Amino acid sequence: MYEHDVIVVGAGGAGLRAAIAAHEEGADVALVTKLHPVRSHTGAAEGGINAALREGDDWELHAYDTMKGSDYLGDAPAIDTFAQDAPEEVIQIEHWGMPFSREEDGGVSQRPFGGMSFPRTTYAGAETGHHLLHTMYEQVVKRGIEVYDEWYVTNLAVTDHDDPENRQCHGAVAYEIATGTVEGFWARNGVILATGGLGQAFDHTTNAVANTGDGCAMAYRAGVPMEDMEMIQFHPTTLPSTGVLISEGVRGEGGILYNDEGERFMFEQGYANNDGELASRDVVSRAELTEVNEGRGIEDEYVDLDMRHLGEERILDRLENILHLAEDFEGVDGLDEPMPVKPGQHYAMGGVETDENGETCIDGLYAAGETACVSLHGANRLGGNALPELLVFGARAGHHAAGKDMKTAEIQTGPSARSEPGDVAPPIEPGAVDTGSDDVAADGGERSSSDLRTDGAMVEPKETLEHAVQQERTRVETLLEDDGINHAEVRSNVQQTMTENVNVFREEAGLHQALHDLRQARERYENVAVSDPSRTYNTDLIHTIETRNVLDVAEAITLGALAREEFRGAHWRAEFQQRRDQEWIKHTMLAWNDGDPELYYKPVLLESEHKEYEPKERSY
Amino acid sequence: MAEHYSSFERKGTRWLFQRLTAVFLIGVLAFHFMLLHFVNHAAEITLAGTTARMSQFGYFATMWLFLVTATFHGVNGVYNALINQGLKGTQKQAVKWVLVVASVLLVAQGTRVALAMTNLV
Amino acid sequence: MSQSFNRGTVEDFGRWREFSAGMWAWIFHKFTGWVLVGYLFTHIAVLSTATQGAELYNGTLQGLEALLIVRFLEVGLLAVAVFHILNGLRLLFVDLGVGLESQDKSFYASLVLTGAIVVASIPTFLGGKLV
Amino acid sequence: MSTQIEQETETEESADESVTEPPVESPGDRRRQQKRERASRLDEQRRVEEEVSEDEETVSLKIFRYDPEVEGKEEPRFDDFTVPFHKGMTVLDALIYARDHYDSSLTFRHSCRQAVCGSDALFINGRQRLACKTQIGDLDSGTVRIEPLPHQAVVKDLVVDMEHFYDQMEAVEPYFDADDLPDDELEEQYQSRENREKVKMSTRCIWCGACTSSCNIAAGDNEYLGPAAINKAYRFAMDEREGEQRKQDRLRIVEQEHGVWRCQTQFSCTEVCPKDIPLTEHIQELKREAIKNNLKFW
Ligand SMILES: Cc1cc2nc3c(=O)[nH]c(=O)nc-3n(C[C@H](O)[C@H](O)[C@H](O)COP(=O)(O)OP(=O)(O)OC[C@H]3O[C@@H](n4cnc5c(N)ncnc54)[C@H](O)[C@@H]3O)c2cc1C
Ligand code: HEM
Ligand code: SF4
Ligand code: F3S
Ligand code: FES
Repeated sequence: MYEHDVIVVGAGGAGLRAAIAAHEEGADVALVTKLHPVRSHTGAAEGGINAALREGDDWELHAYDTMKGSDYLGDAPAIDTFAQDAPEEVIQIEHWGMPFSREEDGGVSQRPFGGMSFPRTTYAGAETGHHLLHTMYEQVVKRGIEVYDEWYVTNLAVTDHDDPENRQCHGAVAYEIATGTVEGFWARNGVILATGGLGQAFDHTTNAVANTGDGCAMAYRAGVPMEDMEMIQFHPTTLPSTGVLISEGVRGEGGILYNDEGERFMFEQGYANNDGELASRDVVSRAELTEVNEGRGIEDEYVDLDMRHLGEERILDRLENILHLAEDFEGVDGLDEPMPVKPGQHYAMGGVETDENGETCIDGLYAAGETACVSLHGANRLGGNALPELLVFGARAGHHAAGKDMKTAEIQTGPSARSEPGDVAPPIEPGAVDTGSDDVAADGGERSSSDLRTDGAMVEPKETLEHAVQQERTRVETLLEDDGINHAEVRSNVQQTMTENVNVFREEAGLHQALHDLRQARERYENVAVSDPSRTYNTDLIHTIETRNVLDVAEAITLGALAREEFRGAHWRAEFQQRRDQEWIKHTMLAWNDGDPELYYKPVLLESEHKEYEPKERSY
Repeated sequence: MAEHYSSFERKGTRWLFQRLTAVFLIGVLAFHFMLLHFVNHAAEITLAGTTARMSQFGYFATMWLFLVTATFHGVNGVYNALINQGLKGTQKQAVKWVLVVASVLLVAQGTRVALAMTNLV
Repeated sequence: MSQSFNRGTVEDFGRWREFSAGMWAWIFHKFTGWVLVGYLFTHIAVLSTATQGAELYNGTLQGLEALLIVRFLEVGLLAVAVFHILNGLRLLFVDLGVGLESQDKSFYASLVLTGAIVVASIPTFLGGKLV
Repeated sequence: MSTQIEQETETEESADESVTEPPVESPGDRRRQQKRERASRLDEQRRVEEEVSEDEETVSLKIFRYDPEVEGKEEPRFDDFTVPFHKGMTVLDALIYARDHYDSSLTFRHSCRQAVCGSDALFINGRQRLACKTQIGDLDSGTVRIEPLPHQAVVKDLVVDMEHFYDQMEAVEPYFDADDLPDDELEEQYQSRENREKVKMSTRCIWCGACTSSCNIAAGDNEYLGPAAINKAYRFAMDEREGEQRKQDRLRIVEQEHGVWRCQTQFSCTEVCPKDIPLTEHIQELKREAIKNNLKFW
């Protein structure tokens, strides 16, 4: 067993910032991460990082833009905190050596970004995330913070009180990938989940293969509510074979989208008569898919993004990076031919419910970064707002977990914050399948059938942790010993149904279909086994465990999507083509405590101590 | 782990001398080859001719410097090559001293020979 | 990790087929350098006969020159020296940060030039009377 | 360890089978039933694939395999796989296909699929490359030969032990550490565009280890910092924001015996770097910088 004050799970931007913050407070902190920190997906972010730094701009404007962008599903206290803390955080990483792009006078450059009323996006070339990630990892090295890399966290050690708000998190259980050992990590003060995105629930995503929503799923099963899971952002220009992102810059410079018939469909089919290709991400994504669905897609799959008319000189000057991406990942020369693109899953606005201090309803359990939902992005994230979120809320979670005296959060968490029960009628029973005796994947409050939670019987930190470790050891052994199907089949079933039914377009029938398919996938998952018998670097085992998490988050996304009967931000419903403010300015919450996930709603806070936001039509 | 800067000994000196001697050697080696293979055919070399050349102070000094720089350059090169192959610890120390001794002997013997080639002694 | 499999040092040079220009240059330079030091020691040894009197000195040198094999070895020495000089020049430029982009071309150029110079010198070296 | 587990499984299986004659369907039966189905489906799939491969393009892979624990893999060997080929397919795609369809124990690191995480540097057709950034169509030979990075201990299949590489990276004190910072928390440090331009390429390193793996000196001299670490040092030494004092410390790190002087300008690091960082140039510049710096003190 390893012991630390604070355990940070995940070492992307959010995890690293949290660890540094806890260290600043004098805590003994350790990062436990399944990838070496510099391999985290924060490194893939291209565009930039928003903060109100300059004369003429101020945090209130940033907050206002963010609220408007969220389509009034963001919580004002979260948004205000975010916009207020962002400048200091961004300057801080500059002080840590981040190689930001520079102005003539040597100051940090800022550029305009979609949805921002002021050019407040700082950036470091077209590889902002890479520099952010590396700069922060370097600071972690400087401080000598302990890093357990290639340790896969499989479960949280949470006490077994009936009411999740009484539970306490005492640590986590991790599997050392290189050797196959399962060990407990005792966190004296707190565990911070910073495990990033969940793109692997879809088969076409800009996310990394490692973004399997582990943190969400683990917190979900420990009893923390998931918030607004249906809010998934799709990016309109990703390469079909890999999902690699082609930056909005191409359209910004004048790139044109064509369908199979050579039409400039954004105009000719009337999707966006004013802005055309430059309409917002969700509009363009929907337009592209409509083209494909109506038979005007190329190879029934994608559309073309053409930038040849911009001329070689301009392309080389401003979009050189794009040429490399198209060449390396699609085998297409952007100077010679149009680039194939299609919408791809990009970002999860929802996630683990937290307050402004990163705390969940379980004492000692925190979440930050893409895994978490404070809720800052509401129904739609603006470009350049995720990276500052990592810093702001990573730092706050780190400070709080390390015991810094902080203002009490305004946002309420946990089932007690509910305003009304949910009414969703899934066609199947969601949640864990009755597992029988050879259970490989249990819980959601119900640890396993032979070992039910008993209210408060298990509260001692060591005991709780030992128990969790024991469970995970058994799980690993069972997976290794059993004979069964390959998880890859299950995962691919999940991804296919999600991409088909819970994509940009969502219809009731499709969502039902997805739930059926997910149920089936869950049943099949009961029989997965790892065919690689080795304890050495067994990625088959890791992926198998991940697939369980992918299943849980996919189901949560679909349930949320089925529940929310309106069209808001990224969430489009065939049956409900309007934003319905009267009824739907509320968060969809899913709590999983005794066997099945339960849906309820929580009010959106449009008012903070600073101001009140009035929902307006979101038009740009 | 690569050793930290535990000592303040700057290891760049040898590197620099290797380059400086190389520059010098380019000229002298080419000159040496030209003189003793093309101007004077190698097969026709006699001690008398050698002595005649070596008795000029400039030529003598050049040849002697040639000897010293070439020895340094060559031996240092060999030493570097061995470090590049991961030679370390006592073995490295041993090799270092063997090379130093060999160089000193070579220069000493070379000097003796050179003096013998002049009509000074 | 005690269990991990180390493919050993054999592979370093077992992969010579995959070496690129810069690596060949390094190998050749190393080789020629070693030959030159070797020769330096031998050379001084041979010249040491001068301390024993003119007869021995002249005899030794001419005796050696009379052997065809020595003539060939001398051509080899020339090749080695010329390459070492030319590539040494190339390295000096590289050290000064000049022409880094065409480092492979300059290596090929050193090779070709060495070849040319050596071929051109063969008559002089092999010519001249053997006795 | 798990070789034993394998045997255990077998015995358990057979015992299991003999007791549970199926009057009622047990989970075990269901599982076995499904397994049978799956097996036949797999056969089917294989057959289909074979047929497909007749007219569809395929690519064959020759992949290094090794696992210290698994019988038959303790001695390194090469396995052949044939996977369907499509335009734009990368070596990583092919590896994933082979793993997910033929052998789930095939092990390699990968994550981002877009050349930023640096986890899949492999030895592909005799050269260090990122699998995700290598188009199969661009490789000239018919079979793609995939091995783990040379000069590193192999943990399993294509996974090498990166510990030493990380140690070297961390030995150069790879973190920004300015002599002094602006007093105002909200004021940035200023840096000229030229200076940013100067360090720009060096900041692109993704720690993939391709360069160090390709360097013969790093192979021979384990203590040599290696091109990636030296490039890291360059990134900070040349950053004007840090200040003169720190730069002196930085130069002292790279001019140790196993620092820059070991570089023999082989250029292979520069050639293989997937981020096109001019490593040799940076190393050479540091050598000159160190010499100049010392001359100043003489
Ligand atoms: C292509 C792309 C471009 C983007 N561009 C921008 C942009 O321009 N601006 C912007 O603001 N945002 C952008 N985003 C969004 C933003 O980059 C991400 O939301 C953000 O980086 C997520 O950071 P994170 O720290 O939460 O997670 P990550 O960086 O994904 O890190 C997750 C960490 O958790 C670890 N981990 C995961 N599971 C486990 C487990 N079970 N056990 C142990 N460790 C685990 C991983 O090893 C990793 O270290 C972009 C996203 C993508 C995909
Ligand atoms: C005439 C001009 C010469 C030039 C321009 C020259 C140049 C160089 C240079 C630049 C190096 C360093 C390579 C490196 O460290 O990267 C070197 C190495 C070396 N030189 Fe020379 N040199 C010359 C003559 C000689 C002579 C006369 C000898 C023999 C005495 C010699 C023997 C060596 C040796 C042994 C090495 C080390 C090779 C290795 O790395 O293994 N050189 N030379
Ligand atoms: S310098 Fe290039 S090759 Fe070396 S580790 Fe960095 S990115 Fe990889
Ligand atoms: S390959 Fe090695 S020798 Fe120098 S130029 Fe690169 S570090
Ligand atoms: S998978 Fe990330 S670099 Fe190739």
